[in-house]
Amino acid sequence: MISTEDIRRWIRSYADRIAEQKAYLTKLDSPIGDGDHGQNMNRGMQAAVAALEDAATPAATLQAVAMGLISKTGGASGPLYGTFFLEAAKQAPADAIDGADWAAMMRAGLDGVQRRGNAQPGDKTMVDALTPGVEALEQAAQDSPSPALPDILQAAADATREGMEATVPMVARKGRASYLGERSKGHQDPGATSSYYLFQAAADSLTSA
Amino acid sequence: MISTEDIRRWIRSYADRIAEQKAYLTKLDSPIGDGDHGQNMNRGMQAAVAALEDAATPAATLQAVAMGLISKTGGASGPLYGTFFLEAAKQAPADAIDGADWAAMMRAGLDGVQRRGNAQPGDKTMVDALTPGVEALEQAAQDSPSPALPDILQAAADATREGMEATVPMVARKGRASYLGERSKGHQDPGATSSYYLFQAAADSLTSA
Amino acid sequence: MKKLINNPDAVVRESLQGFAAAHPDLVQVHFDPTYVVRADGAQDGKVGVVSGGGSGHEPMHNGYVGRGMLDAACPGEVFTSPTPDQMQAATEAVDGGAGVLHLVKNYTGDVMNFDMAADLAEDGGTDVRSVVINDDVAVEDSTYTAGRRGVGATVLIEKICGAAAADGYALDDVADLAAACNEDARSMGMALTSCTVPSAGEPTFDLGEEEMEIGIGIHGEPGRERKDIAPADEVVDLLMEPVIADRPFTDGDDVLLFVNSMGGTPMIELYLAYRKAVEVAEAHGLNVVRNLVGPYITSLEMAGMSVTLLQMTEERIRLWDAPVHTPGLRWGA
Amino acid sequence: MKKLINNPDAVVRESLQGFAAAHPDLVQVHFDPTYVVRADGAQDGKVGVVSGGGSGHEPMHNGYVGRGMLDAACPGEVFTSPTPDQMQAATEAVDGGAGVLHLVKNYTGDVMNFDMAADLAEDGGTDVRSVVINDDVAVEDSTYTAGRRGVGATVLIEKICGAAAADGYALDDVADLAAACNEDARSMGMALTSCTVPSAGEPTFDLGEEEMEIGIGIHGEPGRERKDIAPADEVVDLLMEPVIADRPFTDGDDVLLFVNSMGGTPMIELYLAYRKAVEVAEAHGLNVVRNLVGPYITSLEMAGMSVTLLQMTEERIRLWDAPVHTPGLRWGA
Ligand SMILES: Nc1ncnc2c1ncn2[C@@H]1O[C@H](COP(=O)(O)OP(=O)(O)O)[C@@H](O)[C@H]1O
Ligand SMILES: Nc1ncnc2c1ncn2[C@@H]1O[C@H](COP(=O)(O)OP(=O)(O)O)[C@@H](O)[C@H]1O
Ligand SMILES: [Mg+2]
Ligand SMILES: [Mg+2]
Ligand SMILES: [Mg+2]
Ligand SMILES: [Mg+2]
Repeated sequence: MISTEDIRRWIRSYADRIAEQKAYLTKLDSPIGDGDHGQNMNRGMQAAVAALEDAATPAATLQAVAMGLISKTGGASGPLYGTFFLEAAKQAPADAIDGADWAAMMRAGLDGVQRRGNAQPGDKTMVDALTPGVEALEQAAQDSPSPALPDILQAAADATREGMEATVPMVARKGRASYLGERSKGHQDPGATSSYYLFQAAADSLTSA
Repeated sequence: MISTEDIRRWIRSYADRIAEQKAYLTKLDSPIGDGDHGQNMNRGMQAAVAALEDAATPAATLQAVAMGLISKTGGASGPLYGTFFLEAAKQAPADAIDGADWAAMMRAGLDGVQRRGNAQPGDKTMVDALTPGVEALEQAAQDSPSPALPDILQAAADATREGMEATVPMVARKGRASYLGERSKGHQDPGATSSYYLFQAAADSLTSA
Repeated sequence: MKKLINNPDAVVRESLQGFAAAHPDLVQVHFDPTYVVRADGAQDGKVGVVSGGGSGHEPMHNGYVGRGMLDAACPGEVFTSPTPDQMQAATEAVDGGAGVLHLVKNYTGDVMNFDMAADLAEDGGTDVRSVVINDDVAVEDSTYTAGRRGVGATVLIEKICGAAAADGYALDDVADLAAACNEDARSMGMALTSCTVPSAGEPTFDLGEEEMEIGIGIHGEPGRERKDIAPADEVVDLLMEPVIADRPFTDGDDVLLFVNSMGGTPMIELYLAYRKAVEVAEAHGLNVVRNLVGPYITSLEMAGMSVTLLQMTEERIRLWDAPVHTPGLRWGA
Repeated sequence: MKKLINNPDAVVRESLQGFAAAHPDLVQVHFDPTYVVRADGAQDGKVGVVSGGGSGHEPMHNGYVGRGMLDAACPGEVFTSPTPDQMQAATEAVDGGAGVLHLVKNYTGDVMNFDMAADLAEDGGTDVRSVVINDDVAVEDSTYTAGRRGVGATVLIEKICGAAAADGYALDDVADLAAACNEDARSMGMALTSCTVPSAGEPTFDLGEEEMEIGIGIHGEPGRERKDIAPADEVVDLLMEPVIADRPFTDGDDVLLFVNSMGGTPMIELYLAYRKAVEVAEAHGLNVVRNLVGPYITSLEMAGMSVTLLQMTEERIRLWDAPVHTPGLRWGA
């Protein structure tokens, strides 16, 4: 079961990963974007981490993360990740979170991203990483009513990684990369990459849960 | 004896030399100036050449050259060379020019340059090339009342070349190079270089005179 | 990276501090959330006009805050959309009771952040209308993409709509005017060199010594094609022809011709380009009734230029000519 | 060389053609001899104010021709003094019977050419006075050298003397004012990158990736020293301290602070530098009563900046604030 403290650990772990990969994310964002995704996510996640302590429940924690992201990230990723956490917060149970809850929360987050950004799978965005990740969570929750969290989190992370990798040959149809049309082929989407880190951070930090 | 036609030949020869050495003169003007001496002199000498045909006497020819230089060269070299030719024109005899006349004309030109620009020998300017050149002419005229022109013109050209070379170690005290102070050392003055070409062109083109 | 900066992460803040110090008569700068607002604040009964976007395009947008143009601007980090809290605060700061117009350049981030801000401001009781500007013909316009980018027309629309708001136009009328101007404006840009985002520390893209990028975006987004560098007259042709063809502008149209420097291209080159741009416009029968030549919407130190054509009407000419007094654009005052 | 030009030798002419096309309401451009004159020509009974110099410093000087500043300007080739025939023609074109003031930047070529022009114009019956501007503290001031270069103060003096002439000052009074302002002004500049003169085709000087040149001239003349690049605040200190010390400006002085871009440095950096420049000025007890921030006296695309301080009096403030309407500087009109 995932607690408020676990969620804090997840967010901190994600922020660390973002800080570590800042230059890489920005490098991904240069040929098909504007070279700021690493800075954006890092600024946003610093704010999210700073906001963590004040919240007492999972929902409040996720809400605080959302507000931090929305007010500091900027760019396209700010509203998108902000909405992800805002919607996930709305689905968070009052106390401990099990695998099925988690799947529902991540689905709500993804739905929010899609409502906000209008992207479909295949458009070469973070949706391409989030979608298989959420589907893996849902599949696991469906297969067993209370699956072992570590396993399903890692399975979901693996699925997001595959989703991320699958963006390489895609032609972008949303976001800045879409200006390039065919020339966007052959590059991995930065937002899909940061989404993979998000799911991998969950697998890394919530495995003790 | 030097005729009007000889003077035209001299000016054309000088213009050719300038055109040929344009890039080199500009290169000399880059470390201690502003990188335009070649362009300036070339623009001015094109205008001087264009103005040649209308003049019937040595004086009128030199005057036309002066006006061409003054109205097209720009920079420091325009008024200086313009004044040089203006003053030389004033000293030109009505008909044929002998060695002593030539020495007097070149002296008048140099005096004009010094009045206009206030430079002394040793200031790292064209004056450092012109002065030994004029002195060589005067010496030859003094040694023999009607010296063989080819010899004295080449002797004068050699003296300007030495004067030009002597500018290398000098610290500039006039013109743009003076801003550099000590840092102007070790570079040959572009204006001294174009002055050497002027005297060398005389030796080359008036030797049949 | 050679820049006159201290800490790459403090560039926007420190620059805004200098901006505030230079123009206290015209603007106030607020931090956290960060926005620039006209020194005399909300104008009773006047529509507020707010824009914003990533920094690095100066004088746009901060430099157009003052009298007769923008009431407020929200600067993001360099080339990064600002955030909804900035926009909400700016919107509320200039709401004089007649509502607020958001002028939004069409970038996914800007559009989404302004959307959220508009919702927040509406929740707070401020009438908001948003107009998205998308004049860049370099990008294919398709509902299957993020669509065309907002570029040069932004400056013109900010001026014209700022004048309309100062003139007492109602919110819907200012918004409709902005939308109509956007409809009637087209732009295209090119780059000779890349720019370097301070926090990235390296050029956004690599261009060879003999290459140029045609159709560049103002954040260094790649354009239509990479070509060998060419004489200015050819470059201007490559920009003007698609701009004219796209709308299409036709014989007899009155236009404003805006020739813009991306930052690193000096005025001597820009006027040389303007000379050709006028020629091309006139060859198509267009009447250049107004012009703007200079670095008004830039991409840091990028060398390059853009052209914008806006169809002019009597109303637009009157509003263009109306007094404006901002740090970046000033006349009649 | 990456530039928006056609033929390196036609840059000045083609640029002037574009300039003329962009500002027919303000200026007329004459060719052969080449000069820019205010559209409405000589003003009866008004002192004419003429300047000029090499091109490549735009908007200076052409951009300051119009109403309330220069009556005419003579553009030379890039970074090359114009010639006496241009200056003579310009002088005669703006002689409204009250004489003409030549504002000459202190470069050997400019001074000599303007001298010859003044003689020619005087011969033609026009009263001429010349004031040589030499505000650059980077250069040692000595009668044994060409002396200090004229840089940033030129823009300020052109504005103030243009306003004085428009205000009806007599020739001697405008000239005395120019000389007094020059006396009370000091500048210093620096470069992060070189510029490339079109006809030369190569950078004027080489600066390493980690180097800057302190005390650079506006034609790329080397300065006081080459140093490792440093944070903007240190750079501003390196410029401001010698400027303040040289005059010396003292506690309580009212000053105009002019922070200028050499061309390639964008506004975001310039305002960041202005922030520090004000701090330094104030730390010395100076009151910055007016400011000017932007690319007003440039060196083609060179990246870098300069600072200028001019002591202000009530008269100078009034003349600075007076309406000016030129392509490059405009307010109150
Ligand atoms: N409409 C959209 N829907 C979903 N994700 C999007 C959309 N637009 C952009 N993105 C994601 O945002 C990422 C870019 O984020 P970032 O660089 O921070 O913002 P910006 O593009 O404004 O600079 C892209 O890699 C992509 O994954
Ligand atoms: N006061 C002076 N007296 C004599 N010669 C001078 C003086 N000032 C400059 N020069 C000469 O002019 C040359 C530079 O000419 P040029 O590059 O055409 O003009 P500018 O310095 O205006 O760019 C110098 O190399 C020097 O020989
Ligand atoms: Mg980005
Ligand atoms: Mg020179
Ligand atoms: Mg961005
Ligand atoms: Mg020169």
